Amino acid sequence: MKENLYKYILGIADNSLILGQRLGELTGHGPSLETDIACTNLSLDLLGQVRSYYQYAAKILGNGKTEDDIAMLRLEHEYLNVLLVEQPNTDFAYSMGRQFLFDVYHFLFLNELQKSTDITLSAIAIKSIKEVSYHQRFSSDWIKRLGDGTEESHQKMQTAIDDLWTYTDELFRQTEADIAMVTEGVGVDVTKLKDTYYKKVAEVLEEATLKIPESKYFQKGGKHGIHTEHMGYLLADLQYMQRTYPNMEW
Amino acid sequence: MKENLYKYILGIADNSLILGQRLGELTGHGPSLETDIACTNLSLDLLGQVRSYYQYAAKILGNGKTEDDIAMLRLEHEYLNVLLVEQPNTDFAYSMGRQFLFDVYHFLFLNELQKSTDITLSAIAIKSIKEVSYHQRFSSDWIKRLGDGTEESHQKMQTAIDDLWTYTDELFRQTEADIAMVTEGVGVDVTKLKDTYYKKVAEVLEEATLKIPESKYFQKGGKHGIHTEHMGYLLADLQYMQRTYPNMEW
Amino acid sequence: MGEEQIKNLEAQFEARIARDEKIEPKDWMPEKYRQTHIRQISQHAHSEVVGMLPEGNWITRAPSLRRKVALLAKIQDEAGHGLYLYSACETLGVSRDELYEQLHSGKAKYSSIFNYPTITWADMGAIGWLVDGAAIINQVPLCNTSYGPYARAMVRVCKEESFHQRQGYEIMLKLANGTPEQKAMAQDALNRWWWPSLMMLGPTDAESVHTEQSMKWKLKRKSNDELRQQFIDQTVPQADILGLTIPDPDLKWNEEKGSYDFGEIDWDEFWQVVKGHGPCNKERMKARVGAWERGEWVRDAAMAYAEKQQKRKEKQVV
Amino acid sequence: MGEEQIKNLEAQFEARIARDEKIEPKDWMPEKYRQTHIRQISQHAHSEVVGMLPEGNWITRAPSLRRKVALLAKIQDEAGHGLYLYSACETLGVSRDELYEQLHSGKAKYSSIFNYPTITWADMGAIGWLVDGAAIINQVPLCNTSYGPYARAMVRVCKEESFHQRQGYEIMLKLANGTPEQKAMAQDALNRWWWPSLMMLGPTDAESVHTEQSMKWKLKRKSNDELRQQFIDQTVPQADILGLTIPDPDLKWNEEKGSYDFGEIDWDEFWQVVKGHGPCNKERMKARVGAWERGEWVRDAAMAYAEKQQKRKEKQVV
Repeated sequence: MKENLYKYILGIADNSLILGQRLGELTGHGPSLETDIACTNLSLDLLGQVRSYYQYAAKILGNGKTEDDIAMLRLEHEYLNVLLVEQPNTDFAYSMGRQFLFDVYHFLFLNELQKSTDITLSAIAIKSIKEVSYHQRFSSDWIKRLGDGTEESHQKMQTAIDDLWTYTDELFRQTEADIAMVTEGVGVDVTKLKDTYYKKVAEVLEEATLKIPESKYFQKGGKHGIHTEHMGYLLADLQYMQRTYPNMEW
Repeated sequence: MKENLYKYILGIADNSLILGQRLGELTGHGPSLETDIACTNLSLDLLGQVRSYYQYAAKILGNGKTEDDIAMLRLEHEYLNVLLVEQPNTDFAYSMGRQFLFDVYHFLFLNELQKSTDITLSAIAIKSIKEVSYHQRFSSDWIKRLGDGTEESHQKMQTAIDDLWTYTDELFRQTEADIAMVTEGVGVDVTKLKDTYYKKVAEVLEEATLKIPESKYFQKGGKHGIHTEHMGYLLADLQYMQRTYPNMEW
Repeated sequence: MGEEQIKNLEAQFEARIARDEKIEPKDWMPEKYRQTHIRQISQHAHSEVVGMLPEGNWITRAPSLRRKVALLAKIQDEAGHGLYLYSACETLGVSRDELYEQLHSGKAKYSSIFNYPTITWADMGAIGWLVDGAAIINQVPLCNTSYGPYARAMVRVCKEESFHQRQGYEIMLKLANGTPEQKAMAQDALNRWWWPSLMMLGPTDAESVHTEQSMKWKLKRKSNDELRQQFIDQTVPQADILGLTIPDPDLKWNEEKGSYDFGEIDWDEFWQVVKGHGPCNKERMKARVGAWERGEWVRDAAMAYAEKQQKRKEKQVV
Repeated sequence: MGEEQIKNLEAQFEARIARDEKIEPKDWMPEKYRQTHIRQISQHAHSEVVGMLPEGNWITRAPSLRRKVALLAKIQDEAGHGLYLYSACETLGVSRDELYEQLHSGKAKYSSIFNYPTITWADMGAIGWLVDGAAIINQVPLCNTSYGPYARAMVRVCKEESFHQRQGYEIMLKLANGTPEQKAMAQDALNRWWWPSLMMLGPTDAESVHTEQSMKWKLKRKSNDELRQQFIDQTVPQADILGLTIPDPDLKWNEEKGSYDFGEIDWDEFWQVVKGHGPCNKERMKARVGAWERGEWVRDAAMAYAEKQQKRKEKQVV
C-alpha cells in the first residue's frame, strides 16, 4: 500500500470532513435563512469533496474498507485535520472566522494541487476549486460585514480572529508524508503558500477594519493526530451510528 | 430469565444512571465550589446505586454480560428512564428543578422499595434511602433559595418548574413489567405515590413562593424506551469508549 | 369606494378566479382574500423553516457520507422553500420580520408534525416517505391555486418535495431490507409517524373551518377527509412493499368502496399538539427564537455595513 | 510602630520559624510573609479548581461505571482541596471573591500543567500517576511549612493526593496490560504528559526567583532541580513496570551519581504556557469565568434568601 499517499489524502480530506461537520451543526440555527442556506451549502460542497478523496483513499487501501469506514471508524489520533477546523461554533463570528482562515488556505492549496502528478488528486482539485473560490468570497464578505459593521460586531469579529489566529500556522507545517509527497510531485509544498496566505488574509482584515493579530505563539498537533478537547465530542456524534450499528449498509 | 424483573430493575437504575450522567456534566462548571461539590456528590451517590442495580441485573441475565455492558451498550430504545432525568442542564434552575422533581419521587419510591419481597432490591433501597433523603433536602433548599431569592432567580426557577412539570406525570405510569412486579410483591405501586408526591412538591413550591403549574398536559415515553431528542447525544458520550473500544477491560 | 362599487369589484374578482385566471400582487383583491393568503402562505413558510429542525437533528449523526450529503441537500431545499414562500407572502404587503414576529410570539402556526421528535435515523426515512408524502397530497392542488405568486412557488416546491419523498422511501427500503436491528428501526419509525402523518391532513371535515371559502379560492380542492383517504390508499401498498406493518389493527381493504377502512384517529392528541403541548413544541420555538435572538447582532452588522457601502458609493458618484 | 520595634518583631518571628513553631493567623507577621503566602496558597487553590476541568472532560465518557465513580470522587476531592486552601488563604485577610477576581483577571497564576488538553482516557491515568506524582513531591514538604493553616491543609491534601496517584497508576497498569490499542493509548499519554510533568517542578534553579526566602519560611525545602531529580528517579522504575517507554532518548541511569541523567527540557514551551499561550489557557479561563458569570444570579439569590431568612428569624425573636 502507498502509505504516504494514503496519509496525504487523509490530511486533505479530514480538514473538509471536520469543517463540514461543524458547519452541519449550524443548519437551522443561523442568524438568517440566507446564512443557513449558505452554510449548509458550504457543508455540502466540502462533504462532496470528501467523498471523492475517501473513495480514492479506499481504493489505495484496497482491503475492502469503504469511504464511510475511513470517514467514521478511525480512532481520534488517526484523524489528521488541522486544529483550526475542529474549533467550535462559539458564535457566528467564530464560525465565519474559522471559515475565512481556512478558505484562503484551501483555495491556494487546491490551486497548486491542480498541478499534482497524481491525476485523481488533480481532478478533484480542478473540480473543487470553483466551489472553494465561492466559499472564500462568501466568508471574506462576512469578515468585512462583521468587522466593518457595528461596534459590537467589530469587537466580536476581532475576538474570534485573535483566538483563531493561533491555529493558522499549522496549515503550513509538513508531516513526513507531506514531504515525501511533495518530493514525488504529488503533494503541494505548503510552506511556499505561507506568505501569500498571510498577505491575502491581511488584505481582507484591513478592509474589514480589523487588527492583524501580532501573537507569535501558535498551536499545532492535528496533522499528527493530536487534537483539541473539542474533537472527541465531535467524533462521538460523527461516529455514533457506525459505531452503534457496525457492518451495516445505509 | 426473569424478563419482567430484569426490565423492572432497568426502569429504576436507568433513572439514576442518566441523571447521574447529567449531573456529571456540571462538575467544574457550577455557580460555586460548594454547589460543584454537592452536585458531584449527587452524581456519585446515584452512580453508586446504579452499580448495585446493574450488577444484580447482570446476574439475572446470566449470560456473561457485565454492569458496564448493561450501562453502556444498549440501544437508545432499550433505556427505560423517564424523560424527566434526561432533560438538559439549561441553567442552574433547570438542574435543580429536575433534581427536586426527581428526588421527591425517588425518596417515596425507595421508601416503599425497602419492603420489596426481593431481598436484593430491598437491600439496595435500604442502603440508598439515606443518600436520597439528603438529595431531597439539598434540592428542596435550592428551590426555596432560587424561588424566594431575587426577582430574577424567582423568574428563572418558575420557568424551569413550568417546563419540567410536563415530565412529572410519567413517574406514576406503569409498564407491563411494573404491574407484574407489583403483583409479585417485588415492585412498588407508583400510582399510589402520586398524591403524596404532588402534595410534597406543592409544599416546597409554596414555601419557595412559586406557582404550582396548572397544565394538565404531560409527556411520556421514556418508560417504553421512546426518549426526547436530547437522549441520543447523551448516549453518544456515555457509550463513546465502550463502542469505540469493544470488549476491553478498564 | 361605495359599497356598490366594492360588490362589483368582488363579483369581477370571483369571476376571474372561476375562469382560472391568476390573481397577481397588483390586482385588486378583497381584504379577506389577502388575509387568508397571508395566513396560509406564511404558515406554510414557517412549516418549512421549523421543519428544518427535526431533520437537522441528524446531520451530525447521519450513518454514511452519502446520506449526510443528501440530508443536507434536503434541508437546504426546505430553507429555499421557506425563502420563496416568504417572498410570495411579502407580495401581499407584509414584511418577513412581521411574519417571524408572528411565528416567535406563537400567533402564527406551523405544521404540527414538526413537534414530534426525531429519535432514530429511520425517522429521516419516515419523514421523507410519510410527512413529505402527506404534504404533497396537500400541496399538489395548490399549484393551480388562484394567487399567482403562491401557485408558482408551489410548482417548484412540489417538484422538490416529490424528490424528497422518493429519497425518504429509499431510506426506508434500505432499512427494511437490512439487518433485524435496521428493520426494527424502520418499523418503530413507522409506528411513531403514522398517526401524526394522518393528522397532517387536518381535522375531520366536520371540525374544519374555512373550507367553503378556501374551495372557492382554490386554496383547497378536496376535503381533509378525502385527502386523508387518498394518502392512506397510496401509502398502504408502499408499506407492504417494505414489509412493514401499519400500526392500525382496524386497517383493511374495503372492496365495496375501493379503498381502505382505517381506525379512529386520536383527535385529543391532535389538539393537544396544535395547542402547544406536543413533545417538542417548546424546544422548536426555543430553537427558532434562540437562533433569531443570537443572530440579531449579525443582522444589525450586515445592515450597518450595507449602509456604509451605500454611502461610500454615493460619495464616489459625487 | 518604630523601625526598631519592627526589626525586633521580625527577629522574634524568624526565630519562631527556626524553632519549627507554627505561625497562626492572629500572630504578628511581616507583610512580605503574608503576601507571599497569599500568593502561594491561592495559586495552589486555583490549581485545584482549574485542575478539575481537564479531568471533568472525561466524566461523561469514562469507560466503565467503576472508573466513572472513581473519577467523580477524585474531582470532588480536588474541589474540596480548593475549598480548604481558599479557607487557609482567607485567614491571611483576603476574601475568596478577591482571590477569584485575581484568577479571572489573569493576575493570579495556577499550575501550568492544566493548560494541556485531556485527549484520551489514558490521560486520566497519566494525570494521576505523573501530575499528582509531581504535585506530591512539591507538596509533601509543605505539611511542615511554617504557616499553621497551610500546613494543616496540606496534611489532608497530601493524604488524598497519594491515593489519587495510586489510582492513576492503576489506570495505566490496566491499559498497559490490555489490548494493543490500550497499550498504545497509555504510551501516547505518557509521551504527552512526561515533559509537562517535569516542568511542573518549576524552572531550573538558575531561573528560579523567591527561593532563598521561601527556604527560610519552609515554603520550600529543596530546590526545583532537586525535586525534579527525585521525581524522575521515582518515576522511571514505575514506567518500567508498566512496560512503557519514557519519551527521552537521553534518559539513562548514572551509576556514579546514583540517579538518572535526562535530556534537556524545552523551556521555551514552559514559558510559552506560563505566559498564557499553552494549548488550553484560553479555554480554561473561559470555562472558569463563564461558570462564575453564569452563576452570578444563583449566588445573588442565595444571598438574598439568606438575608430574608435572617430577618424572619429576628422578627420571630422580637
